[in-house]
Amino acid sequence: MSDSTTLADPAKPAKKPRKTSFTKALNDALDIGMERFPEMFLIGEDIGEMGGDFAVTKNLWAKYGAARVRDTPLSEAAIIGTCVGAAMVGMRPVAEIMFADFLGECYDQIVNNAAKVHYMFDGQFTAPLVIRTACGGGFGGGPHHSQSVEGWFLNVPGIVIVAPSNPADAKGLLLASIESDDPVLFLEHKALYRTRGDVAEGYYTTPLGKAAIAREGTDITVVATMRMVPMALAAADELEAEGISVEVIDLRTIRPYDAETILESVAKTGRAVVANEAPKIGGLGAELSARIHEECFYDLKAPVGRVDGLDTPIPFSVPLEHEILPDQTNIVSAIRVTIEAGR
Amino acid sequence: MSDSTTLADPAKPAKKPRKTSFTKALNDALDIGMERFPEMFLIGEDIGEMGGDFAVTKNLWAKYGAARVRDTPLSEAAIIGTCVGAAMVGMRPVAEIMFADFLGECYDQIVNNAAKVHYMFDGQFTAPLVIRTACGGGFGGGPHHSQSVEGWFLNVPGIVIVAPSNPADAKGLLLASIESDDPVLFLEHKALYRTRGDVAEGYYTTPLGKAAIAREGTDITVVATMRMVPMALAAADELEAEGISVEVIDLRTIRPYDAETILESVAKTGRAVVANEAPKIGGLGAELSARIHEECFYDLKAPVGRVDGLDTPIPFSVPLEHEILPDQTNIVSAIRVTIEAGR
Amino acid sequence: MERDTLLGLYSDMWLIRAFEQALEREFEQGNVPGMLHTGLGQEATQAALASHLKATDCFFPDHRCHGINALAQQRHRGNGERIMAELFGKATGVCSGKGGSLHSADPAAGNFGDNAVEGSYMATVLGVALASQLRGQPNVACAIIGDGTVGRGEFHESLNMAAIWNLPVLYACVNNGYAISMPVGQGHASADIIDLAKGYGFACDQVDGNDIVAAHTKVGAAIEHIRQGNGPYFLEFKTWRWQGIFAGEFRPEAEVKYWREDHDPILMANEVLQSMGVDIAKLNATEQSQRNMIEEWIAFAKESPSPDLAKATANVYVSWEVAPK
Amino acid sequence: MERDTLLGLYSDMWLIRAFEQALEREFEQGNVPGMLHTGLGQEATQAALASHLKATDCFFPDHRCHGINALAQQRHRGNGERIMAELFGKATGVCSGKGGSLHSADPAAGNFGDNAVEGSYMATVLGVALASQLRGQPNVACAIIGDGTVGRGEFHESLNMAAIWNLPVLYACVNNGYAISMPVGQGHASADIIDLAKGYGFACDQVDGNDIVAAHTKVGAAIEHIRQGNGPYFLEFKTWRWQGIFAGEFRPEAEVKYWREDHDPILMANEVLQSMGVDIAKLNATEQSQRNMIEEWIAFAKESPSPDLAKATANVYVSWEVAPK
Ligand SMILES: Cc1ncc(C[n+]2csc(CCOP(=O)(O)OP(=O)(O)O)c2C)c(N)n1
Ligand SMILES: Cc1ncc(C[n+]2csc(CCOP(=O)(O)OP(=O)(O)O)c2C)c(N)n1
Ligand SMILES: [Mg+2]
Ligand SMILES: [Mg+2]
Repeated sequence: MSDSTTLADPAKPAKKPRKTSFTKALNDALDIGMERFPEMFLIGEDIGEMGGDFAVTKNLWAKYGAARVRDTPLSEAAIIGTCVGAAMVGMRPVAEIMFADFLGECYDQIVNNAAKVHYMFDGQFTAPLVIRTACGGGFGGGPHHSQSVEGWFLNVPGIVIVAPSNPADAKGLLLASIESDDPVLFLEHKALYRTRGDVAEGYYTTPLGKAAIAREGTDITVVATMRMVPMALAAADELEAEGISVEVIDLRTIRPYDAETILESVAKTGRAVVANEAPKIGGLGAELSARIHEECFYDLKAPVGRVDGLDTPIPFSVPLEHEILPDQTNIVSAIRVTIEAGR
Repeated sequence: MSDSTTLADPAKPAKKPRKTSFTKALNDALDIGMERFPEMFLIGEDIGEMGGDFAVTKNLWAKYGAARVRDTPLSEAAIIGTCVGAAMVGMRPVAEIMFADFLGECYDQIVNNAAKVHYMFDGQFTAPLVIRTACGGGFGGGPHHSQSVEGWFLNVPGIVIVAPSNPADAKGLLLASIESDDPVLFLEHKALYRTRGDVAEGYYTTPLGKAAIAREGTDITVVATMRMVPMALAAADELEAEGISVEVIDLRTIRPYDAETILESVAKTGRAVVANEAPKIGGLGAELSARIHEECFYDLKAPVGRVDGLDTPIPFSVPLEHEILPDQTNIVSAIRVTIEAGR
Repeated sequence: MERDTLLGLYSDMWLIRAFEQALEREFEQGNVPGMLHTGLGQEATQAALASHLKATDCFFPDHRCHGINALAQQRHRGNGERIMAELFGKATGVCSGKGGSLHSADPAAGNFGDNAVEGSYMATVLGVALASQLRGQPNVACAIIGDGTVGRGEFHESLNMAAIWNLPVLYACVNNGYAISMPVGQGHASADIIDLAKGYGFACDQVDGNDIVAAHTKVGAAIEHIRQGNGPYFLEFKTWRWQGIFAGEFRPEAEVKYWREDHDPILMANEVLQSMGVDIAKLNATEQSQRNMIEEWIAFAKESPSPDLAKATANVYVSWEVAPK
Repeated sequence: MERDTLLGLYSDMWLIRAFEQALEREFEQGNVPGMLHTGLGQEATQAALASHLKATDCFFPDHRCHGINALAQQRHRGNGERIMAELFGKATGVCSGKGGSLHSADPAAGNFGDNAVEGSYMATVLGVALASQLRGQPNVACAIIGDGTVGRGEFHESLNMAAIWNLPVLYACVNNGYAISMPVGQGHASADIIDLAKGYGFACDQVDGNDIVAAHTKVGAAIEHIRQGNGPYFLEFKTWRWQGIFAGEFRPEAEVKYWREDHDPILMANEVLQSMGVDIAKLNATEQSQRNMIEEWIAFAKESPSPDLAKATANVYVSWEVAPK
């Protein structure tokens, strides 16, 4: 559990942490949410008896019944439309879109509907919905089951994009997303599902819009998301031996993002690398790099490094996929370049 | 006609320019394309007898017939799907999506299909299609008829995004897009439709992926797109009186963009402002700002300025819309800030 | 139908016609920003729907539904002028001018707002209906969709989901023969949209959308059917819009004549009322009083201030502020 | 049906079964990356389709169509092993390993590749069909869609557009009773998908997808109908897949028994052939020879090299290069 995690409900304090998988942490969050919020329901393909393609909704159908854990046909637009409509009248739907790649099917509902109803109707409606979806590559899933989609939504005001990197945050951020009155796109990197970590039992939330300092350091700041966070931490370990002290920031919320934490860190270190799995051009790294440059211009000792996927779709063949996705080695070398550069 | 326009067909040289509207220039390009490419057809809502919502396809139905100028029902996904399928077997479809805001309906077809068939099937297919669409605000169109959508597609490898700012380029770029074997999203800013400019008659193309230097200057580089280009030019005029010499680059192709022209200019001027109508966060300006900072780090005298729309949907009320869209004043003040800043 | 009921509907239809005609005039004078679509010619369909929808129901209006919006606003909130003000982009509008003609909503009037991406609310309506079902409320959620809008894939997803979940959805399909310039029979596999709906296995019906008595009766039956928990209902109204494509007229002369002269919903209702013995003077007075009210609404809209500029950045998020310029 | 025709189809079905069973084995051993869906149990439907589709036709296979892909590749290109190699992600695959199981295509075999966003090619198929129509070619464009895939809105957009343009599209709807865990009758307004298709007014039919004789005949009739310029055709195959949801079995025992034991397409064909006087030894030899060939394909796939790393950045654009790492 990261240090900025809040224990929002003193009545039901979180019990002490135990090793839990990312998947189980999400499942816990949904379970707690369903208990806590009578207006909450789950909706998606095969989330009922089957428990979801990645077992995140396991046992919830048996516990809460088919009315609140709703299996749907392959109708992504209708799934999200249903969420928006229900949210407009005060329900708290949590949808599962099996793979993030399929968000193209409901892009209109997310961008033109969920993200805009609060604004365009002058605050008369809110859209407190969560869209959980499995994203990311690295398992031979090919071009339509491996994409990182945050870039598709980065330029869309009104949407919140949440992207945990560890089990404790996964749980706390999901509960915070369920509680949020804004529409949340909740990204679950598939490579993280089986990772394990300390997770407190019971109810707690991790605040949206707040990054976490996953590791303190003094020479350079690495801002990373999702799977790139453990890679950045490993890179930091690797470089420690060489005497390079790396501060790793786990962004956690991609939109709106926590510029303050990033800028403070870079003001201290004077160097930065941003690491994100999606293709480089027009991605999250661009926004972060631009912002850091613009606001830390006079503090920066070297240009900000960007570590991203190559500008390609994601090939099926494992060696090819490996070639186009960023990894620890790329982070290490970006850090080295940034450290060695400078004026 | 900008100076990097090529006259690609010596057999049919372009005649001397005459004042033409942006709309008519596009209409000319389609007409010439239809004559030149038997595999080309037009498809979209009300593009036939009616000539399109903005009259861009006017008279083409009468001239080429209903088989090649195809009216469709309100089925955006099917329109683009039809284009992709036809393009896969060597046709050259040019679709009209009436308003860019509706691209959410066919986002999947564009991102997962058009942009990927060439790559994922290892070059066995190409997708030589063009999606023309009317974008941009400033006419009281409200949240679903005013958006700038380049940000939705910026992080999508495989797609080409073209965005003319004047009639001559509109024609040349559209012909180049039709000829291109890559899928092109062709953005037509509604506020530009009625603008007029010199347009050569006959066939010519303006190269994709090449920016134009719309005005030379020495003190600062402004990179602008679509409607922001005339605004940037006007801003440059305004500042000339104060002795500030502004170089204006018209990006023309947004993806893949012409980094070379931009970076050369900034290497010369040492200062830059990027101006784009879409919301700031995660927009085109972020990519350009990041790239300029990263590559011109040691030449830059001040941080790059970003001029964008506010981070909001687009309100209907005209004064509110005016408040959130960027304009000439914003460009002027961004230039001033950038000139005054610096080390 | 009772005489008084019909008189009420007649008055409603005049409200719509007066609203749209005054709006057209103001639009031509440049006083209304953006685009304009009107419901002229479709007053019977709209009045029939509005008369059965309660404030606790929900409807998603389309771009021609100023009339329904105004009727609901006036009936359930007593301030129909706020719909007019919204179209003028004014602070007194139902959405403080942020929505305009294509996004006027007031949930307390049952009006959930148009979505100008035509037809997207065929999906949204499912969620409102599902919430009613889960909460055990007898509310109806209505999606008002044009014949053209039916081209959208969400038509299928929505009807299918409403069917399998037995949701309380009324699909009010306003078949006015055209989608902009596309004749319904050319744009669809059938000119009878009901043919595309029947396969989903729930109740479907068609009605002459210009015959207020028939339309009112059938809407009543459909809504009752849904309220009783019998699941979705698809009701197709055959009607016609006065507005051509933007400015011009492109439809056959005989067709125009038939709908505008021989089959005008207001004239038809007028004849029925006269045959019921209602005095022509009373009918004229109804028209006049609605016209007067609408002129007051227009005046209200014109006199209203523009929204405070702070509205431009308000309500993007619930939990975060967006910085102004 | 002629004995030799049926013998050919029997052999085709064995090719599919042998392919999928060998693939399953290799997948379990960790030799096949990504995900695996198989067409086991659906061999008759697949063989029937493959036997009528020419190299100049086009088909969009779904995630269970390795069998069709392999048959088409073998028949029209003489190198079915390239489909196997693709599934192993190898350089010798039809897409050099860039597509894999969900994106294997070879247009020269008529195979336009799966789109793993299930059902998106219901839209794409329209374009291929339109091109044939515009060019005056008598080609059929076929979309192979599961019952679950029918949930997508593109179903409606596609059937409607095919209808109004009279396009040469064959919708081959493989109704195997489930979409992952969702029973067809719960996910759709009707368990007979044909009910959702009839409204579009073009030819529709259903067939026992495990009866190779019936399936072959009906596919032939459908394709002939389309080739004659009569427009689209919707053909629903009632079948069943051996694969449950990923690993487990969740379907009723009696159902499993019926489909796997009493209604196995290969056993059924075997019986018919025996009743036609074909020697059991000959039938066994057919099976064995297909199994042998598939093992050769597996060996080929395993021995093939991985793609050159330069492939990773190749073919993003036609007109621009993408920089490697
Ligand atoms: C998704 C989408 N596509 C296209 C449009 C542009 N458009 C606005 S109204 C309209 C025609 C709608 O026809 P119909 O539903 O029959 O309504 P009518 O105007 O005839 O009442 C079109 C194509 C839109 N707003 N949204
Ligand atoms: C748009 C989309 N939604 C969801 C999925 C995930 N998915 C893959 S196969 C499948 C079920 C498909 O069912 P059906 O079409 O009946 O095919 P079957 O597996 O039964 O042969 C689903 C939901 C997907 N690939 N694409
Ligand atoms: Mg219509
Ligand atoms: Mg199935």
